[in-house]
Amino acid sequence: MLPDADMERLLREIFAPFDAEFAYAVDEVTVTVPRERIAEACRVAKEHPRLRMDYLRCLAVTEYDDRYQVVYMLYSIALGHKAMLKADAPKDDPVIPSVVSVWSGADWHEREGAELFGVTFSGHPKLEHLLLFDEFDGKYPLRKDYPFEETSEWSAETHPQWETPGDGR
Amino acid sequence: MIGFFKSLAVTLQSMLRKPVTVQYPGEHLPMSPRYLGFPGLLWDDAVDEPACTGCLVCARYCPTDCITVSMKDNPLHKEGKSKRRKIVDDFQIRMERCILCGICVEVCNFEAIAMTDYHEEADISRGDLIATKEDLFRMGRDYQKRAGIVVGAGSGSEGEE
Amino acid sequence: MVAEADLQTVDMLLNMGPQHPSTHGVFRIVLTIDGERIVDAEPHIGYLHRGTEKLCERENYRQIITLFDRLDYVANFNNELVFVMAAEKLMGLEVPERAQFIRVILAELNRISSHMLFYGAFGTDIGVLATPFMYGFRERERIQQLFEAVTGARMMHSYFRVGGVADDLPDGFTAHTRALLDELKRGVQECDRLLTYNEIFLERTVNVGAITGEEAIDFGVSGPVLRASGVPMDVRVAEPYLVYDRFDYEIPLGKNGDCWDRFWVRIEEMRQSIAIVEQALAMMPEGPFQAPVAKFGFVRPPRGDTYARAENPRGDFGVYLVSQGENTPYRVKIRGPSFCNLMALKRMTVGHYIADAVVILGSLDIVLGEVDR
Amino acid sequence: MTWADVGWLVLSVGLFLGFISFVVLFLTYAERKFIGRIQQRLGPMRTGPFGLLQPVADAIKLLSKEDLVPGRADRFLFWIAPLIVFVPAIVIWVSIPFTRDIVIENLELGIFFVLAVMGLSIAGILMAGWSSFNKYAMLGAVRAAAQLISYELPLLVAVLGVVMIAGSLDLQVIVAEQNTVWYIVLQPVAFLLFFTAGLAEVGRTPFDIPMAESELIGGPFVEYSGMHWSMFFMAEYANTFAIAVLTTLLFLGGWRGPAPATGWGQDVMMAFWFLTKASAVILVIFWIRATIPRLRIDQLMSLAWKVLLPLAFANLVMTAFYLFYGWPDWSIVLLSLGLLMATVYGYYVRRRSRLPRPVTVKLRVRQGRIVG
Repeated sequence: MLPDADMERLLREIFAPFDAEFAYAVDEVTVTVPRERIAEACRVAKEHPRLRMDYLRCLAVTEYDDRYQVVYMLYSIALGHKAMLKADAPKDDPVIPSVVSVWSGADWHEREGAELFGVTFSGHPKLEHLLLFDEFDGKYPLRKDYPFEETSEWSAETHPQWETPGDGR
Repeated sequence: MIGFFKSLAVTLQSMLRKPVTVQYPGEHLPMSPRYLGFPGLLWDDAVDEPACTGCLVCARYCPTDCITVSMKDNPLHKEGKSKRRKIVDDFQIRMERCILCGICVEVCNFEAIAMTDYHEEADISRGDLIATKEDLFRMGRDYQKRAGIVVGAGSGSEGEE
Repeated sequence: MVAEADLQTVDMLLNMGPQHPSTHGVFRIVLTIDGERIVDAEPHIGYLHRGTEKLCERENYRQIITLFDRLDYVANFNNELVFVMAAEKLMGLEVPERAQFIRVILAELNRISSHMLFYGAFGTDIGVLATPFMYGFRERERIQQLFEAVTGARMMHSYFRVGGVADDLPDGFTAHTRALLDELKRGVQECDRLLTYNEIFLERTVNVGAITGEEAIDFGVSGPVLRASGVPMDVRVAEPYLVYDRFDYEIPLGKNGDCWDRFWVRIEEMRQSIAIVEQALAMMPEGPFQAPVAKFGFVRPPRGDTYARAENPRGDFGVYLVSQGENTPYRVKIRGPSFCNLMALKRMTVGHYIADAVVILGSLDIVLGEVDR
Repeated sequence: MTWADVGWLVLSVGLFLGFISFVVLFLTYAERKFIGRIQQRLGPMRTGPFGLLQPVADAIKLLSKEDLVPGRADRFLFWIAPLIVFVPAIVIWVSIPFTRDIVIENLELGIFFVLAVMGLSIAGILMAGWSSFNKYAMLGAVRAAAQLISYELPLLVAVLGVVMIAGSLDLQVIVAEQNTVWYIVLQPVAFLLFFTAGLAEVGRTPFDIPMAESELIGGPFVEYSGMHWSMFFMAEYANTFAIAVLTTLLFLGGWRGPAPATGWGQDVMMAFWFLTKASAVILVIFWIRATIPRLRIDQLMSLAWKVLLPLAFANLVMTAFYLFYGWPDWSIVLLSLGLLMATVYGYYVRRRSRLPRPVTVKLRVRQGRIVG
């Protein structure tokens, strides 16, 4: 486990060719990488002998006013390092390369991000609905423009579109 | 085979022990004094009026929006008997939605609401699960009597019980 | 004679869940089976999706604690802990020591109660008629009575606050807990003896659903499931939080990463948790239980983002919190350990029998509230 | 056959049916109470004193429930399957003696008849599974067929050992032959085999694989409800009781008490001892049910074909030698015990090769650091 300043130096050294920006998220270093190169950067982080960040703690999508940001929280079980990788995607073209080939564990996180935020993870083997039902199309509930519905009790009258089709058998 | 017979021995042993069942409707487990039951409204016995001024703070901070409150001018205030300018007019809690988190009690500035130990308020229709002002005072005053809570006369102080 | 290859056979699709007694909630897995053997498994989740992350963007920091209670609804304290830790991290808040010890004690007791639930459910999955279930619940009940004495609620406590805990411990807490720990020791011992080395239990669990350490890390598996594969990753040691760096305990590690190892790791963890609680009780200082923060815990952390995580009974529970300096978070991403462990389910089940699928699912110890959020 | 004979037959059959129904109802109560106590619960307590009326309440509930038939089920088979399971479970009681005198019709091929008729229920279970139009039911039915047929063999071969010593298939004779020494002493291997295979035959834990509540949600019976389901249920308990009764008759000396019963009360005493022994066996079955996990289908099959059947044959051959050469009694006891120990040893050898005893480590943490 390196102190943060040393960690930043190490990351600066390793991610120098990536045109990256560095910052802090309280106690860990964040590395913002251009989105085209994020998969590559993740592979470097995983396989570089001085990082060996083999454990994907979390993968989160966040919507900001002008962009979608995908955050990869990484951790090295062998060395105890931690760091965040970040990649931004513009709102009009929310596409980010998938990292499933780097960590299998990114699978459902990416599917979740895709269905809740509408961010397309290109190269993902199966970008289908995960948490929502299949009919929930074209809307992305975690976007800021998706309204909070007024709380109302569920009934067939208030939500006729959610009546399940059935043959009555 | 040893593990097999060990398992049988464990079950035989526990069969010889006393059952731990508590036959619920007949007997109750002791309840903790901090038990979070349904919220109830407290009564200011000194002035003989509700301690609640209908200030709406609980309704605003309720995570599930289960509280509905309205207030009115306090007639007793005009007569000079009470310090409360406003008093609760109507108060409803939708019990089916209440999650018993206790936030309303924490935010109340007048010690007017408390988590009672009422917990057996099941009913057969949704309409019956809406606790009216009368229900809330019934629970609250009963609890107040049993727990010995005295609401200061129109003090508006912030004290934790 | 007709050779088997000449027979026209088709694989059968077997839909397990969402209404199935062994899916631990509303989980659905579509198994493609060839006879009794599983050829393919496709998990479907989301039946309990309540939009917690969206709700978190509307509620304030005090209210969100109630939402976190309902994620992993058998490890409520641990969930609350991670959220308040994330907020405290953003605010740079120093939590009083007494509060930290209270949190440790409650979180570890919650771990025991959660593992007891696992024990019961796993025993039922494996086919004992509810006896482990009853034993597990007997112990759980004792712990919940202690929780009720402390927080007033048996499950949905909403007791931790940003900067501390809601209230000081009640009188007689130490004596009550010590008595409880003695009973728990006996209870864990009994549970251990009932199943762990039973021959049929061994036959059913050893070498079933094995996953190697590398694969487990690749899938982001954490907690007892990861440690059963022999990877020494425990957040309590890897990224020490609270006062976990003051205790002496042991981390049980498995070797094969099979169902038996996961079971054993959890049984041992209960013993270690008891040891931690004992030490914490002895070391607990007097003092304030709440740092001075905004009234009622309606805090406004400064702009920024942070990731906090802690060792939940099920594994590495994380919260990614983005604040814009308002009284509600800007974005909360919850990383449920069950969610990530479940991703490895397909890898574990394929090639085993239907009966094993149930056992493997049970050994992952998922809680759907946290998977679907 | 005179009218009196017919009348007697109808009366006795009616009495027996009533008795069996009563036993089944009581068994459900006893099981719930007993397992409740094992789990440190009280068991049923609400209906009547100590919940004694619970089986009655259950019966009323089941009778008043709607008898659902799945939409695409094969209605005729679905309807008739419970009968095919239920009837053999009752018919076997015709030739099972309770005492020397209390028996409807003692058959010379008694045990043969009982085991043959018991085997019929497989057809009903298969029909139930097939006609339910449900994959779980079908899987359960196929499992049941595989299991029941596999366990018929060790069951029969184990009984053969007893039959050879007794020299008769007549249950009366078998009990009479246990005059000096119970067959559990002479045939311990056969006893264990019979008990194990019997458990599997009636699908009790650890062999409840066809029903497997946690996997197949009840197997062949998953679509049944109300009266039809309760017929399966009664058949299961009647069969459980039958296995306990047969164990008593074949191995535990039947109705023999500590002192030979004489005089006018002898039938009562015999019935008492008989039922006491049968209840003890039943309690062991319940005890095992509350303690032991379920086997997996492949383990179940390999247990039947690789362990129980060879053991049964070994026991048969051993018994044949014993009888043919007229060896003393203690020799077969020793031989049987040796056989059992060899089996247990073989199990441990196999476990050492196939199931390595799980290796586990603990890392010590001191002050937040792993120290080894």
